[in-house]
Amino acid sequence: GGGMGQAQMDPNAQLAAAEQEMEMVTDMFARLGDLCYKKCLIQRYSDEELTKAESVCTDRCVAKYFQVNRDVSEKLAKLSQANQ
Amino acid sequence: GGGMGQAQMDPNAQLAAAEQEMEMVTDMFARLGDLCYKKCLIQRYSDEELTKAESVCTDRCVAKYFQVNRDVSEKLAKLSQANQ
Amino acid sequence: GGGMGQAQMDPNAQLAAAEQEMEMVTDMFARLGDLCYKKCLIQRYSDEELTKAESVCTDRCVAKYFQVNRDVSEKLAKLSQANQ
Amino acid sequence: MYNNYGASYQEQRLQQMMEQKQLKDFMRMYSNLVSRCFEDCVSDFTSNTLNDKELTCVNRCTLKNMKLNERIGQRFAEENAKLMEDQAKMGR
Amino acid sequence: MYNNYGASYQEQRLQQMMEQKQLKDFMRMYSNLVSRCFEDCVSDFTSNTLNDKELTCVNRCTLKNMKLNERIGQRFAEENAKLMEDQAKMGR
Amino acid sequence: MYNNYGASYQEQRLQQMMEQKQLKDFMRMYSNLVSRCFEDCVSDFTSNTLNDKELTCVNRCTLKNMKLNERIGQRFAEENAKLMEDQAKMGR
Repeated sequence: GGGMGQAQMDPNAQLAAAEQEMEMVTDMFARLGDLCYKKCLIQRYSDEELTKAESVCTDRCVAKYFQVNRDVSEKLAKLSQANQ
Repeated sequence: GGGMGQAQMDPNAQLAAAEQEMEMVTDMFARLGDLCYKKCLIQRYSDEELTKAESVCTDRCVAKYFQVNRDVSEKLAKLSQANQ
Repeated sequence: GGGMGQAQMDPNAQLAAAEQEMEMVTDMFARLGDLCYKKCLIQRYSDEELTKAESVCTDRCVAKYFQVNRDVSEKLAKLSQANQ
Repeated sequence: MYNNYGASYQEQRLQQMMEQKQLKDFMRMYSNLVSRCFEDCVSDFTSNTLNDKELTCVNRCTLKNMKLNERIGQRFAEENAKLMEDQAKMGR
Repeated sequence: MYNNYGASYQEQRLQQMMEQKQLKDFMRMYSNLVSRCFEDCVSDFTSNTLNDKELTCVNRCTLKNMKLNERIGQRFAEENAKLMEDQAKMGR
Repeated sequence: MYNNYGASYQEQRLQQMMEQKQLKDFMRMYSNLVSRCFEDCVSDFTSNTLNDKELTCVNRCTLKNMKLNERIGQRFAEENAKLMEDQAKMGR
């Protein structure tokens, strides 16, 4: 096979890394679902529709989760640099 | 190798499907355990025996969980048909 | 390949067992993290430091978790012997 | 990201992996939905069949949570795309 | 469901898979039990050894939850068998 | 425990497995941290950016929980070592 792409990385390791990355994204997504459900689904099931307030809350919930994600990740990066 | 069973399906795919199905059943079972524990184990540990009330509650808890499972599954099937 | 170590055990089964054991340890560790967080992190984030009380609580939390682990494991061993 | 054209075995495996992942994700979503609707809607254990109130609740719970998941999915995809873009700019 | 007689490699793999699954399931049940009994029984952190009340509680918790699991297991198997039967009738 | 010297393939696989495990563990710890700090710190959904109070909280939450994890990790390693020793004595 080829020889291009991802420099010298072993193809099996590439697959494992891709798998790991997908796993991470799905895990984040599942956690986000639980969190925004807890934070935003106030009027549980008086109805089958998301209320306007619940919809807006959900959008902000996702946006804020990504910000927390970025903040935590930057903080950890700084900590690991400080430890070297 | 044979040629019977499961028509043309690739044996590895068959194994993966069987694995997936077992995974699904175990996952359901684990969740059910947590749910019925929360719903039915009222008098925590005054004793090492399940009370009569707790036993009856557990039986109904399992029965009702399967009903919810069936309802959700039928609803999703209808939704996916409506989307095609 | 060798012939020493672990008597007759198939090397693949050995790997699978090692994997299982590591999985178990990590799972315990993750659960312990959640439990001690719930039990000991009282004053959430008035500060970035663990208080003295939180630190002591954490140490005891880990010690007691291992004791529960041992007790449950002995109990299960007895139960399984009684069932034979 | 994985553009080893010609390395068709790898591509096939990746393809297979993604299909299995999709199935697994669907199953996770599904089990989650069942657990959530059971937890939120069922609390009467004086009978072993769902009563009318519970049936209505489960029905609404399923639909409402599917809409919630869909909305979260859309926002998640948008935010994730932004993130990827930012990381690409920074040369990650 | 997987009746490829003669395809012994597949059968062996399936067998192996089921054994690993059983071990994994046991370990999950076990870790769950430890966490549950810790959570329900331990709340005194003024000492680093379990006191008598906690020991009694952990003991009862283990036994009672094993009985609960067993009961759920029985009902689960019955309901699952019913479900399989229904699906077989419908030709799924 | 796995002293098949010469069986280098097995050793290599074990090595690989442990590296993947470490990565997975790190990712689990990381996702946990994000979820915990989100859950504990974010409760205002009148805006779609973190306010100052939330930013401070997330910052402290990250640091404090990293310290908590580290402390738990140390105690866990000690207790685990004791356990292994006891099991070795008993000839398990």
